[in-house]
Amino acid sequence: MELEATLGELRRRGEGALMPHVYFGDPSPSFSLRLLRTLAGSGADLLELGIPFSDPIADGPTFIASCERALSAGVTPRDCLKALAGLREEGLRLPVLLTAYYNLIFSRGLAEFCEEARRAGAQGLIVPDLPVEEAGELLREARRRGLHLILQVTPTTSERRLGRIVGEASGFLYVIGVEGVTGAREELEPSTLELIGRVRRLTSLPLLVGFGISRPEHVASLLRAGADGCVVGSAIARIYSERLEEPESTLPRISDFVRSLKGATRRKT
Amino acid sequence: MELEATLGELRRRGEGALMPHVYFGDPSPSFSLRLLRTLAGSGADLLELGIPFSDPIADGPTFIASCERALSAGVTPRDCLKALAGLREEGLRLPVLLTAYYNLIFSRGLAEFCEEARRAGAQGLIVPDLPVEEAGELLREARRRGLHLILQVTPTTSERRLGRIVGEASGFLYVIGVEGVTGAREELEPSTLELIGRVRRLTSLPLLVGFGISRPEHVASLLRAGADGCVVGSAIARIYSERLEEPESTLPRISDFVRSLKGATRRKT
Amino acid sequence: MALKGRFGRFGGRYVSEVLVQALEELEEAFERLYPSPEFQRELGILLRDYAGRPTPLYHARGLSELTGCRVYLKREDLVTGGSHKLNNTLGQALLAKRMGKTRLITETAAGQHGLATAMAGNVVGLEVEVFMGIKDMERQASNVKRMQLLGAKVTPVTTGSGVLKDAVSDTLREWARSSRTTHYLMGSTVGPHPFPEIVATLQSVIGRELREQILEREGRLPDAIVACGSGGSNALGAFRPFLEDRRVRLYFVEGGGESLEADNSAAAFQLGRPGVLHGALMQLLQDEHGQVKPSKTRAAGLNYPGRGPEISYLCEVGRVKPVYAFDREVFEAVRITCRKEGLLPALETAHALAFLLNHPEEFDRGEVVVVNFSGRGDKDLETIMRHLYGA
Amino acid sequence: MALKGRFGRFGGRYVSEVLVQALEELEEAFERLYPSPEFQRELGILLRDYAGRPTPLYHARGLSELTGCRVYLKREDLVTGGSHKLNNTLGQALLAKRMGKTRLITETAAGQHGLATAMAGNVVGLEVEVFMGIKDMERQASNVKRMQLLGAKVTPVTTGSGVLKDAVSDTLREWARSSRTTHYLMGSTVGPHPFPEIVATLQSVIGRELREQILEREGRLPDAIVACGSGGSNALGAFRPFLEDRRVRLYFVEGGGESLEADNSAAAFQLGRPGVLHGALMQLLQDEHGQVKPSKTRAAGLNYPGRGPEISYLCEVGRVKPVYAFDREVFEAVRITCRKEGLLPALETAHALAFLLNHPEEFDRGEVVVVNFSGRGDKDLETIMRHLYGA
Ligand SMILES: Cc1ncc(COP(=O)(O)O)c(C=O)c1O
Ligand SMILES: Cc1ncc(COP(=O)(O)O)c(C=O)c1O
Repeated sequence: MELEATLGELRRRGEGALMPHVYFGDPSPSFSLRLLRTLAGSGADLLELGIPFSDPIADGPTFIASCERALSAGVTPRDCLKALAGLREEGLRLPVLLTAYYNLIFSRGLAEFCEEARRAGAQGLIVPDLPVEEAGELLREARRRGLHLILQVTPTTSERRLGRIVGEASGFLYVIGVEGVTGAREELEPSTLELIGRVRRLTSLPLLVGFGISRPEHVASLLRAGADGCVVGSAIARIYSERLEEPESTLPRISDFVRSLKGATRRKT
Repeated sequence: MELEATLGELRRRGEGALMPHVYFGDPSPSFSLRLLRTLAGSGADLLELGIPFSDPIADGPTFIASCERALSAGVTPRDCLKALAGLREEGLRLPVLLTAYYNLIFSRGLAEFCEEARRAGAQGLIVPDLPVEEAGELLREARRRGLHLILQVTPTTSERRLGRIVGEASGFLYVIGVEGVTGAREELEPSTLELIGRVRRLTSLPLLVGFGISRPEHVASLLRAGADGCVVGSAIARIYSERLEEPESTLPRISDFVRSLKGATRRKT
Repeated sequence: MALKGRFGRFGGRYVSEVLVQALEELEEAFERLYPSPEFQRELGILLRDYAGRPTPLYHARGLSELTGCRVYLKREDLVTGGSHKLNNTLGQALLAKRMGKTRLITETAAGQHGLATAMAGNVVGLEVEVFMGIKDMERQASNVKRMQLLGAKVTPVTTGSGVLKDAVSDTLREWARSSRTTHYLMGSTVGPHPFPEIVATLQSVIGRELREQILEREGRLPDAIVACGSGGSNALGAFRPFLEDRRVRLYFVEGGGESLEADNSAAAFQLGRPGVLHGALMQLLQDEHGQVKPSKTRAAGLNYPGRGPEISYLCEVGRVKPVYAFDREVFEAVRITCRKEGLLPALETAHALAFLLNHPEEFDRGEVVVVNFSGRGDKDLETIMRHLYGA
Repeated sequence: MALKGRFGRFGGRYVSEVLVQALEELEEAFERLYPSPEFQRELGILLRDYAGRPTPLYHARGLSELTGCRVYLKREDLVTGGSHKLNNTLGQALLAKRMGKTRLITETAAGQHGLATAMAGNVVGLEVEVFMGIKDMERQASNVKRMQLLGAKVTPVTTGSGVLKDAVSDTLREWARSSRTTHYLMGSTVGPHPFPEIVATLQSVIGRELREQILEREGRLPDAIVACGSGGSNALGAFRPFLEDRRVRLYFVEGGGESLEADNSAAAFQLGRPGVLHGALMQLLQDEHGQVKPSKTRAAGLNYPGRGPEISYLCEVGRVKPVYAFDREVFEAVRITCRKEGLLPALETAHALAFLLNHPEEFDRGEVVVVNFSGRGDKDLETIMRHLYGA
């Protein structure tokens, strides 16, 4: 349940971290719960639990649809926190990062939101629309409660800002390899591997790479390039979105898929 | 066949002149010929033979439709002149006034048109869009060939211009009692009677009143007011327009109608 | 221009006797009121603040590159309502108001003039009735709605072919009925005297501005001015202040229609001869007998068989060169102007652009050419889309 | 306005990390290029000759009579394209060109901003792609056609409710993909810093002209300025040069929609609270959890749940009074303005007119009131006709 411990342990084992990313409540809270349990049981090392938002500007079509479905199902931020608390009670031990667009946090109040997140059992926050320049207050409030505010770096991030981000970051760095939004892609872009190298030179913080990862081969080459782990999101949502009438029926496939990704994290040379 | 003689004779007899007005070729040249013969045989004292024009701006809906039908039937100004010549050959003796919008005359050439009109057997010309200011050349060309160019006066004609018109006029004055365009009306307007009085004071030329006359009572009151005669046009076209499939069938009604109008010209007190 | 109301042999006042008095009063009122300082002041303020004058003279780089000339556009499309028409209607509406009239009637084809009359009527406080050919009402449906929104009565004209020529005739007929209380607000430099003179005088503001602007911009007069037209009001408005400057070439572009064959064109200078219609002697499309022929062009505002007396005269004496553009050239000119300048010209205006684009032999490289951009093409949007994209 | 990019607590730069660099470059480029004499010269010429500036300040007699005030209309409807939007797009397009970008992307609701972007793109020579909510594309079909004619790619947005908010989101997403070659030409004073500052600066030409014109006309500043808005660009354009003149009352009229009840309005100052959307902290319609609520108004251009940071700040500190007009008042204001002034206002603009007409308690007799007449209503013709005449 300790983020740094989990990542440290994986690094010691020479293994990459796998963090599946799921928007909670898509298409229903009960399915999300089963999905999270499946992910935890199929090799996930950490979980990214997204709170659905009305205007997810950093997300692509798959996750936009996820958010829309979750919101139509009436899911609120409070529901997401309660669900996490429930999973903890059940015994879920993996580190969990809560993803929330900034207005959800701002609307609740920064301190209140952090407090609730901590109590529900989260280890950190990911805020897709909060660059480091705007993050000061949330960094303070999160740290005060032992939460990591995960910062992102992208191919467009300048050297100067990279320095600043690395300086403020804790837990891990979220490395966004592509220019664009979330969404499964067929190929990794060369810019991704380059970026890992650039960041690696600056910091020993774990680097988790996200956006566009959909295959074990992707995972393997990212780890080879120096990443400490991968985030896989849309590729999972894509699987159950194909059978929305009966999403549970896709859980075995998702489990296989996650296992195969996890397998790739172990193949690190 | 002499216009002044005819009108002089009627005046001597204390009788009003009746001039039916017909657009030639509506709906066909053959019908127009029969119509003109009928009019001549039912008491008409003069005939106004209109040459259909594409843009009869001084005419109302009834005569606009007449022109359109005649033009669709392919009738040309030359056809109208030929028809008149033919009627003369048949023995028609009534004075005939040719009505032509100015462009038909201008297009043919003023001298040529007057020459042809005279040869076809017309006694004069009525040009609805030619006020006295623009009439100089046509007055000359017409006079040179013994044709009257009939000038018009209306309720809006100023005293000054009335003087000038009376000065240039010959044959008779065409008194337009109403402000507007041709078309049968139910009632005479008081302005008509007034206008007759105004003009009467200035000239002893015969005054033929036109526009809107549709009933024997109209004729009677105009004559009482000092007019020398009436022009009846749309009221006749209206009768045969109701049975365009078989216009000949309306000839008896038209004959009766003209007789009744002529009757009213004799009731002059 | 010897006789009053005549331009050479053209012009005159060929109307029913019943209208002569109204025309004389109008002539008198215009000569008395128009030069007066109050009238000039009031009109000047309306032109500036309501109409949006002066309109810019825009150096069109895209068209300049294409043609090799220095192309300027005189931006009458920016006048309130979207065309030069308001220059004229504001002046006549003020005049009518001062003459004690209570109502304006007029005819319209593209709807631009009807719209401009409705606007002027509302500003000045006069009732407005607009006669419009039933076919034009269909083709320019959005302008019909605009006029109705402004409170104007739009009366469909079903006589003849239901186009502009017929609407003019019906308006003249209505005026014969109502001239004591009603002003016929003639929309172009056509009709009986004094209309052609009044309209050209009011539109000359275009050319006066243009002259000042081009002198400031280029330090000299233009080599050529190109304007589209039927009656000729936007062309004369642009040309008049340059008539004495013989080295400024003036091009008048009429609607070529589909082809210069019989009944497929509106090119009266190519296919017509002098004749009398709607009160004036002018260049006129007509058959051998003097029956007026319907004109044909996709630009409703150019779809009139007559050319006004003054432009007829200026072409006859060679001061203005009458030319034409075919429909297909016109649509292509619309496309090019949209792409190169971001401006959507009216189909009428696009005739002038099409002539410029398709006649390199008329314009030397580097010449300064001004196109009078008489109106915007919003009203023609459907027609243009259908033509260019087939839907 | 302490921090750079902040107006009080409002503003900021809440975007994906991937966009920060582009925003920093833009900020730097704007600060460097905008004040330079060449940029000012080039923009000045385009504003004058292409856009048609200065726009008139029209003393509206009909509306003055109705309200008892001296009502002036600042005629942004006369800007090329029919609204104030081009003031902004010309400036940003020039900037993008000088920054070496090859493409402009933007979002549009009423279509006015998309149109203005397409125009500016063609003038400056940049490719244009416009994101438009699928519902707005239906409602503003004629502007879609105009954009297509100008060669812009119009991309339908089907996410969310298919309206402006969703189009902004999609444009931000596309920008995240393409910011190296592409400029996001933000259409109003919203979005992350430096957009609100750039747009307000470019629109301030409205207020600078207005100030000069009213001083010349009345010899003093106005008592009040009324402007409609959502993001606030036309309002800030008009207000900015008067912010220090505390005696000039400033009214910001937002879309009241059908009623001030939940989900029937766009009145964020009445029904919202501060929140973060599309990169900035601003007054925002949202539910208790911070989910953004869709706004509702018949005016597509006001149909946005956020108020830009600067207008949010000015209302919070009391310098600007936030008010609203209901849809039914707006349609009535359209009718009145058509009849009394011959001018067809955009539905957005008619909000400002409706407020003036319906709130005599806010304006004393004889006061000088300027309404920023932000656009013409041609684009709304169908909606207006259907509403007023049921067909
Ligand atoms: C935009 C535009 N240009 C030109 C014309 C032609 O008229 P005129 O020859 O009087 O300028 C019209 C007529 O409707 C028009 O709307
Ligand atoms: C005519 C008009 N006025 C006002 C607006 C509102 O935008 P803003 O608040 O940026 O002025 C729009 C937006 O489309 C518009 O088209």
